[in-house]
Amino acid sequence: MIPASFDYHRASTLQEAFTFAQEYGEDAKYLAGGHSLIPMMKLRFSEPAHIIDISRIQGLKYIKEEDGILKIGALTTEADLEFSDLCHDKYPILVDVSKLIGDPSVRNKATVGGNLAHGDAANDHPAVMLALKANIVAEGPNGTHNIPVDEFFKGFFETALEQHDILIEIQIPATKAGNGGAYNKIERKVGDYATSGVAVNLTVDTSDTVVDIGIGLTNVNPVPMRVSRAEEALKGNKLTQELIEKAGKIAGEDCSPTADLRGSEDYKRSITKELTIRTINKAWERAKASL
Amino acid sequence: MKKEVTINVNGTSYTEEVEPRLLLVHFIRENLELTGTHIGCDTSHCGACTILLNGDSVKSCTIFTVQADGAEIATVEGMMQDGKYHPLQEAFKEYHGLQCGFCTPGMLMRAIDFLKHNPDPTEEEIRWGISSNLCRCTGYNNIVIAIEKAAEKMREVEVETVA
Amino acid sequence: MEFTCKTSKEIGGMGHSLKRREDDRFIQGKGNYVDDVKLPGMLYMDIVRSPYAYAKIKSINTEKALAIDGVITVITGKDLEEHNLHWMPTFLSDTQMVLPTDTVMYQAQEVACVIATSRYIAADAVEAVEVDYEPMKPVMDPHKALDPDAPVLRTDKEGKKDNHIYHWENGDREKTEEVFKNADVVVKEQIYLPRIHVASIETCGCVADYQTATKKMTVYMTTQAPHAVRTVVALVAGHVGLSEERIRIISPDLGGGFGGKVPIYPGYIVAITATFLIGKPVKWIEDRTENLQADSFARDYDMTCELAATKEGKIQAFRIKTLADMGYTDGSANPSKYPAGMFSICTGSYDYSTAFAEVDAVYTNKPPGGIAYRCSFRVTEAAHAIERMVDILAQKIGKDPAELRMENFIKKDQFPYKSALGWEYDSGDYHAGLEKAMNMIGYDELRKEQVEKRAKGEYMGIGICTFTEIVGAGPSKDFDILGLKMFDSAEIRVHPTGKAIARFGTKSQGQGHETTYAQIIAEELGIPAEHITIEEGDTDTAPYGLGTYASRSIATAGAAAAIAARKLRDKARKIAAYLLEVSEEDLEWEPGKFSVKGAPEKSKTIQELVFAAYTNYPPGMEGGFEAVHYYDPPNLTFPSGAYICVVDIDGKTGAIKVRRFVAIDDCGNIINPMIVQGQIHGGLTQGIAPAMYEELIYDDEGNILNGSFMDYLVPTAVESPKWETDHVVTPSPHHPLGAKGVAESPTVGAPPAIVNAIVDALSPLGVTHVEIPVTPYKVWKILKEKGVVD
Amino acid sequence: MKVSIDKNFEIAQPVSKVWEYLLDPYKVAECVPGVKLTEKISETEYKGDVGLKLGPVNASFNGVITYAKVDEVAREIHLVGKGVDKKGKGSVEMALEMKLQESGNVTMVNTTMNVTVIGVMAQFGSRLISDVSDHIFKQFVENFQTLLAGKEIDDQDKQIHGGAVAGTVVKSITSKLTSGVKNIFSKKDKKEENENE
Repeated sequence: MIPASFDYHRASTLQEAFTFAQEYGEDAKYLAGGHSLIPMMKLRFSEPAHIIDISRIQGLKYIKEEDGILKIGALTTEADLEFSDLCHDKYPILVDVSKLIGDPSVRNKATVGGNLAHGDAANDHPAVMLALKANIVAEGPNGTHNIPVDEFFKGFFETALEQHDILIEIQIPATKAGNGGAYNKIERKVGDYATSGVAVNLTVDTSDTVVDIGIGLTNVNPVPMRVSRAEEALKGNKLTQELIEKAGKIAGEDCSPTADLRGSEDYKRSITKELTIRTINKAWERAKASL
Repeated sequence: MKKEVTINVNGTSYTEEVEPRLLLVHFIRENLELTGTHIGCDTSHCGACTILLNGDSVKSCTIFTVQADGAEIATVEGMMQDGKYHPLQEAFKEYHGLQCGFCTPGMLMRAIDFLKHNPDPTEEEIRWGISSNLCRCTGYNNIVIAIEKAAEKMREVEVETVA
Repeated sequence: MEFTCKTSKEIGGMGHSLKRREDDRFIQGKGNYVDDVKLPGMLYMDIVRSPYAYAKIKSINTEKALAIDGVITVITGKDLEEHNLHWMPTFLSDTQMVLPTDTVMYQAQEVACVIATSRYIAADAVEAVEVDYEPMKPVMDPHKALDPDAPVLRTDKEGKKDNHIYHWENGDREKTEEVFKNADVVVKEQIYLPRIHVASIETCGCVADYQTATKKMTVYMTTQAPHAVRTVVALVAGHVGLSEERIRIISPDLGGGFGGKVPIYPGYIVAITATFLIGKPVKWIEDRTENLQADSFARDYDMTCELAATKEGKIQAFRIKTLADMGYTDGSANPSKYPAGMFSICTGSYDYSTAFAEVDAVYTNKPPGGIAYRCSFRVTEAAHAIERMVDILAQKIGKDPAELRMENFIKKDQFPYKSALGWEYDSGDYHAGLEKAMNMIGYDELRKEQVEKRAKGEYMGIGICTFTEIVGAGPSKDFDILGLKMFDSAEIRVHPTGKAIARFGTKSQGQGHETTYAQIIAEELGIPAEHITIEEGDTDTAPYGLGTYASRSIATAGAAAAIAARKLRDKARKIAAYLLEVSEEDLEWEPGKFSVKGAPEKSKTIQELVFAAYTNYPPGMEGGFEAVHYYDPPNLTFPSGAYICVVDIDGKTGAIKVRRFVAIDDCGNIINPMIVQGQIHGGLTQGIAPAMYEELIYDDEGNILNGSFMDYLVPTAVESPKWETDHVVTPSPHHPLGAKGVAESPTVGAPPAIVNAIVDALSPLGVTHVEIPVTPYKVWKILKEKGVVD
Repeated sequence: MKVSIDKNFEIAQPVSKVWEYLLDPYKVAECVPGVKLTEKISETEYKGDVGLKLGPVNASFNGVITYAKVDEVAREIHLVGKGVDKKGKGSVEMALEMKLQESGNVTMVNTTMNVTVIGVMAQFGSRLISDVSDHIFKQFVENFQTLLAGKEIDDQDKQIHGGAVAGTVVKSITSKLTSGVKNIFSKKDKKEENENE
């Protein structure tokens, strides 16, 4: 498998990347880790005439808390998340998800920004960021803008990024007492896309009442989706297994999976329900532990 | 349009003009004639092409050579130091962690990176740790054992590695 | 009975876990695989493949491709037709297109080959070749292939009026019918083993190098059977001047084979043709997608199985009717006399005298093949059928499957045992094997745990498989491939200083022949194994042999090595008698030396005797120390195994966890225990793979839907459980070393053990059978059907 | 692989007008994302270029659109669009059967769309084909409604362009859940034939 020829441009600053992007327009593609784009190019499904390598742009690789916000630079690799002490201590959901993306070697190269910017509902970070109610920071030739994650996934393989935009940072409200998150997915084998994946970020008070909740789903909808109705069912209520079961049921109903080699639509709905129940419980366990 | 790249492989620096689309695995195998790094699947699933790029295990079939410009790369050919096997090489032989040998170089490179992050792993952790690499011959049992044993040895003695 | 080593560790004969000789180059990255071969002026070949499963080729326009700088030529079927090279024989005497002249018969079939100065240019040129197709509706379902109105696919065969390839049967139809009519209990099940692919991590390829000056063709090729390939190439291309003495096939290190590197693929022949026409070396290496889409498959047997028994569970008869989907040509490498291979082993490890088996094979629009997946000649299918049916019987009459097996096993003292379908099983102790497996896994405790789990609504299953394998093809009286008798060979040449080189007609793909063969010779001659170099895979130097597949190397070439070494030992005895001035009968052998009976101080080491063979041998004796043997086995060997598997199933999601897997194998005497254990581990993983993960999936339009590792699910270390292994040993009575062969046993035995465990777990729901691969999705569907999940 | 989609939708236009538009291949082509007619072969056959753009994926096809059945009395029309990948990777066929019914000032359109994909796209894109087909169909319906309403189709919507289409997906899901309005694009009515049984 050999990709078609292209011209290569390495940007050392965002500005330089925009200049290349504006010059080559539709014929250009940004390349960060490359683990979504390069396989497509090797299959010659994608034959961009110009590749703009943004992986060397300085200052886009970090995981830090600042002003009550967890900030993740877009060029942070999945492995960076997996081995981040900060994530281990305070954001286990990010460790959960990074450990389930691709495989260990893929995670050394694949970036969080790339995973999101690809706009593929089968990728794992979209669901997690929906659950975490993240804010996506994009920068383009005309400056920086914030995109709430709910507005980011506009459609099928389509994000709110403007043509020359580069996703530069993901912002997540910093974790606090009573907050716990978890991600899990069912996959046919290691490295596969999720048959279904569920991300839950939950905040409870000392009486187990849900103060805040985010639930996102992977690969059971054409577009990464939040299960709003399940969130509404839980929010403000005291958590019980019955309620969690109800939330799971809603997740199974509200997703819109497509049958493929992984299984039928019914199967995916059913396991989404079960996975939602289990993941809420896991998040709850963590939330209680943080109180 | 060709690009000039300078890449350090196993301690030797190489400067060459390459087509941007030249895959790193082909650069290593064909331009540098280091054929220990293999190609098994082309889609980044099998791990036969695993090398260390600035110390991290990566699949060189899914990286363009131009992306590695300025990088330090280690391949299986760089594992021996002063004519001596790396503990992982030794353990793979001792515990029969290979059969046809085709996945072995990639498996070894992956194991180096894995043990760097987790020098005292459980069996389960090793299994997840090498899940990036397919082996069709060994059934993995002995690879897992070899990595366990090598880790033991590496905890005892400081090993100079290519990484 | 355990094997005890007769040689010292220094000599390293049989029974020693010698570290492998080949490993040093592999762990240094210094193996030499086909894609590592680089020759001066080498060109690269890439292949244009058909997107359609069945289509007429209206035209091929190569203009744009030829215009690309660096493209040397594009070869089409029409070009080959000019030299009459467009068809070739398969190993089972069918015919196969090298490149099509008018019709493509499966998706990804080779349509044209581009030769260029680099891989990259060749890939560009493949996209630039314009082929105009007229697609036709493909025949994908083997059952529909036999419909009277199905299109006849092989119009190239004169007079062919349907898609039926062959009917093969064995056993007594009437008597079987009779037993079934009168039986207390009859169980019946439709069992389908889908298409799977070996997916060795190294794909196939070659470097073909024709030197016009010497008229010599050297081909470095991923082949498990280099000699057979040489003969076929000579048969295909002899008329253009490639006669057999001018062809040298070199099979360098192989990155796994498992049968997938037995067939001769069109790519090889086109590369050979290309170098012949151009006069420069041509390299062709397929990528994974090409490999999965077009190379030889395995299984695809749809079997209707019936077992008759008394109400107490005494098995009385077995009947099996099979439809085999061969794809567009019968590309299997079965012995001529047995088009369905050794399927007759389907009567299993049990003592009953009546059986009837039949197989009908059909053409469809799928790629050809038929055996390749670490399985000797349809034994996996046969074992799956009987081992499932025995469990179904146990379930039906409410008997523990272990007990039912124990009661029906052929007894140790019944060997040699003539099976209902005519094979003569050489040896075995099935009771001992199963008992050992049950003790090792703690069978009784597990059954107790299962009762408790079931009471709580949990799904835990215990699965047993006690299979009998049949390997070592085969005796020349009825085994041949394309007329070539299936013996194998060894040639041993010992140098004056007592160091040796031995060459074989087989070809290791990871089995460790360089170590094991040396151990056999060490065992017989007492020359330390480390002083014996083993060479395989070069047709110019090695004696003729049929190659390595179907667990046959130790059974055939291993025996040849032992006998050739014994010939040399006899010569050494003569020299010793001469040097020690005693008669041969007065000499005693111990590994490494002859000594005079009663006077052990009077002795000659093998090294001294070899040296004498070059310096001081008896008058009239031929000098040198060299022997060759072509071994024609008197019978096949019958390894066996008792496997037990424990699974836990998630009642909500259908997820299956293999908790434990114990494998007790009987492969006769063991040459290198470490290597044998490694073979079993690998084979078990290639058993769990089709049982739970792998399957080639086609749709009605002829698309293969999972032609890459993205969807063809080869297990990683996470999916593969920790294997627990041990042995019982019943030596083969007719093999010179008492060995039987082992590599394919675990692939044969693991799938039924796993399926039996899964069915056992689900049996409270009334489940009696599940088709492989048993995925969580399939289990979920059962749970849903039974109302366990919604 | 084959995906079959059955859909009913309403157009707030009289049946005669809808029928007239459907008979005009250039109008139909304008509504199908990525399609551009280039040549009339006969009264019922037209050649065209088809471009598909999805995320980083680009494909282009040589297409032929055929009016396979035109039954004015029954108001039934069968359109078949065939595209052969320009680089030999395979082909796509889209068979669209539409039946119109007048009800008041509104035209009810009963549609069955069968999409058959052969070649590399079926092998690697199987997880996406049914969603892509769904989107193309939705986009066609939206464009067709726009055109009938006498408005210009947005240039972007002439391509297979996730944005607008998926917007409707998100909206329709929301509407399904919150107001209980019948979602015309509900996936329930889609038959899958690629499911691995």
